[in-house]
Amino acid sequence: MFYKTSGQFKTSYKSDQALFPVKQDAWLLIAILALAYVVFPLTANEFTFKALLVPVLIYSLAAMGLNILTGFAGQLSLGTAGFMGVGAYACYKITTIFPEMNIVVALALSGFFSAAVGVAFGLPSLRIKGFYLAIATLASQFFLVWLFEKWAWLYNYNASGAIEVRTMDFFGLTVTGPTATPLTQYYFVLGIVTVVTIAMINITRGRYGRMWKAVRDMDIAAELVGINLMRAKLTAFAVSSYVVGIAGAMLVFFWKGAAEPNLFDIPMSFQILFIAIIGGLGSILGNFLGAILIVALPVLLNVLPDLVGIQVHSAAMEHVNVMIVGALIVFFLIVEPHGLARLWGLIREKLIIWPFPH
Amino acid sequence: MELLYNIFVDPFIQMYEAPDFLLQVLWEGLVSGVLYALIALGFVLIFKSSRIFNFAQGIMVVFAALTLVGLHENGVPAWLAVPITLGVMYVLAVGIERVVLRPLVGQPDIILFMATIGVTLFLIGFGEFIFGGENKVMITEALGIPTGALEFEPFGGFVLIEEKDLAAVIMAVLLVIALLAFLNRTSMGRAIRALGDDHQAALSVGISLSTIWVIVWFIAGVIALATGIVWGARAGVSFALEVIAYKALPVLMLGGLESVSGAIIGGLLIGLLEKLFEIYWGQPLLGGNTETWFAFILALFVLLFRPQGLFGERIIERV
Amino acid sequence: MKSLTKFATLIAASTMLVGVGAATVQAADSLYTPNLTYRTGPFAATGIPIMNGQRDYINMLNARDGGVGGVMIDFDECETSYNTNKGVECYEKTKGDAIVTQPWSTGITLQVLPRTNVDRIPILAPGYGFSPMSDGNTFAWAFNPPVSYWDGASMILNGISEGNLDNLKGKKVALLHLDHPFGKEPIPVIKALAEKHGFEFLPIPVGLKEMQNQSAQWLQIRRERPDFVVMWGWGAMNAGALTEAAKTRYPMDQFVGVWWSGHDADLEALGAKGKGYRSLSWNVPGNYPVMEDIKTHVVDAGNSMIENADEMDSTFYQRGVVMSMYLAEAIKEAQAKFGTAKINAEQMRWGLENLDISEEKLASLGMAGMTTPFSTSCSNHTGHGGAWMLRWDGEQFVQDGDMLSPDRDLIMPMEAEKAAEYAKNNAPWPGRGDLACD
Amino acid sequence: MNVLVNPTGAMNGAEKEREVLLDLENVSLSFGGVKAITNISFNVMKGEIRAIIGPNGAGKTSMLNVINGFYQPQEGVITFKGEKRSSMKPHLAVSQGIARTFQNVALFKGMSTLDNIMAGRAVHMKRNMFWQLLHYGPARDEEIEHRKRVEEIIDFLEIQHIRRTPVGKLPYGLQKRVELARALAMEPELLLLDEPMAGMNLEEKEDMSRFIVEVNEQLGTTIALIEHDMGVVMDLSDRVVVLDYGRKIADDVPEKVQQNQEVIDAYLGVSH
Repeated sequence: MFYKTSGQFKTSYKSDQALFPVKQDAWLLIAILALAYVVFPLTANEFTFKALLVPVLIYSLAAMGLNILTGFAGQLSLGTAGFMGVGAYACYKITTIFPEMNIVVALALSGFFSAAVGVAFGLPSLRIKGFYLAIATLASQFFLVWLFEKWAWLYNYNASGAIEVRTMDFFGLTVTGPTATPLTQYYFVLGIVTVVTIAMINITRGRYGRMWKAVRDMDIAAELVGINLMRAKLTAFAVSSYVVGIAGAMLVFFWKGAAEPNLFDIPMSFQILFIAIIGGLGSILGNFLGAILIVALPVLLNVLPDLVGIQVHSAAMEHVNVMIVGALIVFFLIVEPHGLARLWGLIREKLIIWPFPH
Repeated sequence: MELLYNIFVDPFIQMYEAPDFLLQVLWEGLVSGVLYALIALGFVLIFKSSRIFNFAQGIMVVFAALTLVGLHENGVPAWLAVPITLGVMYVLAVGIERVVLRPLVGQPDIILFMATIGVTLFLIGFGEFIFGGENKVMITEALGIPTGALEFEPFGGFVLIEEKDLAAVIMAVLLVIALLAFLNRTSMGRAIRALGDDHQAALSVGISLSTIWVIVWFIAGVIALATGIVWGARAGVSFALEVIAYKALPVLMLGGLESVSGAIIGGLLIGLLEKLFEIYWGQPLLGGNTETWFAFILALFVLLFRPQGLFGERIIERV
Repeated sequence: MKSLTKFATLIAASTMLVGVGAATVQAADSLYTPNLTYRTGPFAATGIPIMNGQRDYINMLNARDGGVGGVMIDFDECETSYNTNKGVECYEKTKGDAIVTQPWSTGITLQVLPRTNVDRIPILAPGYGFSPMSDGNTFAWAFNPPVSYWDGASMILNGISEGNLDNLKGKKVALLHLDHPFGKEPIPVIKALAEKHGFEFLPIPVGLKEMQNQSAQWLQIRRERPDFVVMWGWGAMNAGALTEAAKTRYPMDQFVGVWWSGHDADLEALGAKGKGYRSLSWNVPGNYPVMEDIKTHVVDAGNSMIENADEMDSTFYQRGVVMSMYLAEAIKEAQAKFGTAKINAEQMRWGLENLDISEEKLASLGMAGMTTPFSTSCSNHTGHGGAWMLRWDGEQFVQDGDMLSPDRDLIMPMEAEKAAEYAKNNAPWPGRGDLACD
Repeated sequence: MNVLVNPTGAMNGAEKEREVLLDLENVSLSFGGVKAITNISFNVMKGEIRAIIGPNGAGKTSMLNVINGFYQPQEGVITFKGEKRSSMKPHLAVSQGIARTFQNVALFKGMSTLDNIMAGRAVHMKRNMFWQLLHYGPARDEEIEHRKRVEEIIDFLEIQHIRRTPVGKLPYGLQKRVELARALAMEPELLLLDEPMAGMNLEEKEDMSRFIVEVNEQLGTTIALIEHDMGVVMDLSDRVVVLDYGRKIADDVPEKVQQNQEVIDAYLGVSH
């Protein structure tokens, strides 16, 4: 009824290839964007911005980067956090060496560093496949975190070994540092995430997207239809690491305000992998759904006892929390191994034929 | 020039000048290597029989050790705590088979892999909830593991070998022998090995797949308990032990996901080499702590030149 | 049996989660002083006794005196697992009504430091955090009494050199430290002192992943043969290092830890093999009247989280008591100054800045000799009291010698320099801003 | 069907005038001592349909793999369009104009029919990353232009109705057809078909035969195919090369091959 597609005909390839061939999808998207751009900013408090909205957006972005590599190009990576770290440290160094540089330019540049490192660690993918490659990506994870600790130049020889974000303006608006308002940071992050998301949707539905998916589905066949495997894999590593890198930089600059090397350690890599998989590999939308579940759920679980007015000790709560997240991962994998995005797809199909069963 | 000297000459001079120290380094490396090999063995068994890359192996080590110590803390004597812990590991194996593996049969590898990470998180939360999140001391003495040290004085220096490390090595060797005997001499063992090659062949032996899975996960649990005891005796019992599980991964890269002998040799090799590298190159030249990544980078380089690993056969791709 | 009660809690918790219970009970007339604790993870073992001590002292005040100045203290805990990520999350979650924040890790402290300026909430970080926080004119909202890590490094060197650092000339001092902001804190001071007094300084980092297996570090120590090993360890690292030291047969009387490396349980596991090990401490364990009150009002009443009463005798538990005492005394100062029992965060800041822990006050609190006397001021947010060496005699920690004092002449300019550098790197840094000094 | 095939007699006479598209000289291939192909020479003329037949394990698929660069022969020279080559990457073979299908369908199972065929256009699409990110202007124009070509192929092979279906859900016969469509999308000069009719019923085989002939005649594509169905081979092909145990045992027009005693012994004689 609401998702009636009959009567919507396409008269050109252009309109057939438009992002939303079904009108209702476009309306839904407009509703979501309105929620993100208008309703949340009007209603959310500081805690909601800092603990829910901004983290969900940044983690979605990181998961999107990983999804390019793992979901679209089929290369399982366990080293996402390391590449996020490269982005963060690169952005930190760029903004300290060139203090006058616009923060958006610095962010965009820092992505190139993580992309370069990503390509370097992606080279083994030309020879190593499957789980062996996954373990190989752990090499980058451990090596990079070690490097962040040992290479004092990276953190400007700071005694604490941590990087701290100073206050920076974006055309007169304070966007980083402690004086930036959560609302400004939220809009800033939302803007960047929107732009990158559009770019990623574009690239995955075009020539590169098909190349990557072909490599994912059957790399030998891909090579035999004329796809340069090396090029396909390395571009996937580059694009993925670029997005992951700017997500890492944003994590530090617009959310945490400071970072120490072990922030980028393996638990974060797994968290992002969870988001990508629970959300749905090979889906852009899934990253957002997954991030909402994985990032927001623990926060809500922590707040819940207070809301219902019971005293649970915070440590016990934390233990239960870890258990619940673990159990949920297994649960969702069993219920829908292809992720929340597929779940939505099924619901949508049901809606299209609703209320008629056939 | 000096750098080259420090890389290629000086370490060897040091080794030559202090052979007792070198021996100590090698021994320490060997002991770590044995433990890496044990954990890798748990991985290999499960991978061979069910094609599951069981990330939870490391947490099973901690969970088993924690259960043992926790039981003892609550007044259960050691001789009883060990069988009870084994019972818990069996229940865990059955639980994982029923709740996680069975509903996910036939799913892509990565989904099963993620499920084991889910199990990992669940076990961390569960273990900490039941036994508390703080560090515990392994009940070494109650288990009858000797705690003294043997001192040798070769080359005018000294080498210290702790009896519990020695016990660890002996225990690991016995465990491996028992395991090999089980795999090669019993019909169940042969079924497990056959499973790696062909599910049908294994089923024709007349053992159901789910029984095999329970058995394999239980064996992995037994290995986990053994590893937990010996490693716990060295370094205490806490969830920080989880990180040693990561070390088993490069061992698997080197030795291959399905090779029992690969896991053992790979484990020993990595234990020895990472210790040598850390002491003679890492600490003087790179600021130390290279053990976190050395094994991975080593495995990566080996795989770049031999994608099939040290012990694998050359793969011919077909279309 | 503990497990059973925990199980009950689990079931209770999960049923509560399902059913929507009563409305929020945030007592309107209490002072909210959240503590960012870690009762899980690799640092829990050392953290728990201290956090129990902190909690029990406040509970005792609530039970015995009806809180502080007639207002109950709401001493909430938020679990961080020593994870900086979660710590910041906890800070954000609790800062709303908080009059103070206790971040409980140097990493978390560093991250919330800039935010507290904006949120206008004082940080109380007793014995941890960034040493230059002492400079109150730069770090108006941060307090780390009674001594900073830089003070600690200086005191340890004073201790091992028997009061004259020139005795260390030509010797080698290794710093076995956690490779984490906390562990790196003392490096600048030891480095400076090494240059000044001509001893060799060898930092040996222990990664978070290697805490429990330090064989590489101790092989290095065996090779380098340092004359002293100073330990800046925490959590599982301490136990790991002590075990390895005993194994390597490093002389225990040349092995000294900072105040976080003196957990009784770690040494109990070692027993006689740990004899001679020293740990710096700004509290001396013993039988103080205040402990009796805690026992009567909290432990015996079943409101403590300790597992047995013996834990109350440990150095760490009693240090937790001392930490909460600083908190309560600061509240009292603020209440007296502003004439209101329900003080706000800004008034609390003033209280922390005018803290005066004198011998007399300690005696009146039933804590005479339990910790070092000190007082804070606008320019001195640490107090820079002193500390004692505690020596493990094979069974317990005993006080070893008189109170040590840091070399303030050396440290002060370093603090000023680093504080200025921090302000510059974080420009525009508000500094003292509109806060009057009175 | 027979009308579509050139009269055999004319073939021999015309051979000299027709251009050699692909020439293999003394090619040998082995895997760790096991010989897969031994010293084989043959050529493919421009515009012909060339069949490669032989019993199982004769080295037919290895032969195709050598031709499109997936395997590197240890010995021998391969000349394509007059250019000699020693070793090359498979994707380069595609850009030189060699496309193929596979014995066991090698489609991209997670993608729709349309995307699979579009993937075949990969070599012809050039717009760089920048335009792809924008997906506006040149990149979209290119996308639409190629979409038109792909739609022509879809019409040609009569698979309009499954355009949006993920290929993993298609029946086998249709998958084979999609695979042919993908190969055609590469616009090859030489099309290698590895058992295009395996596992098909009679009707599907007839459809496929028709498509192969139409491709050859209407698009002028040279075709080399492996096929087990002798009826199809004899009907379709201009010339047949017969392999057995990695050796060439015959190479001639279908009628002559059928009468070759060695072939009958090795292949036709075997119950098949």
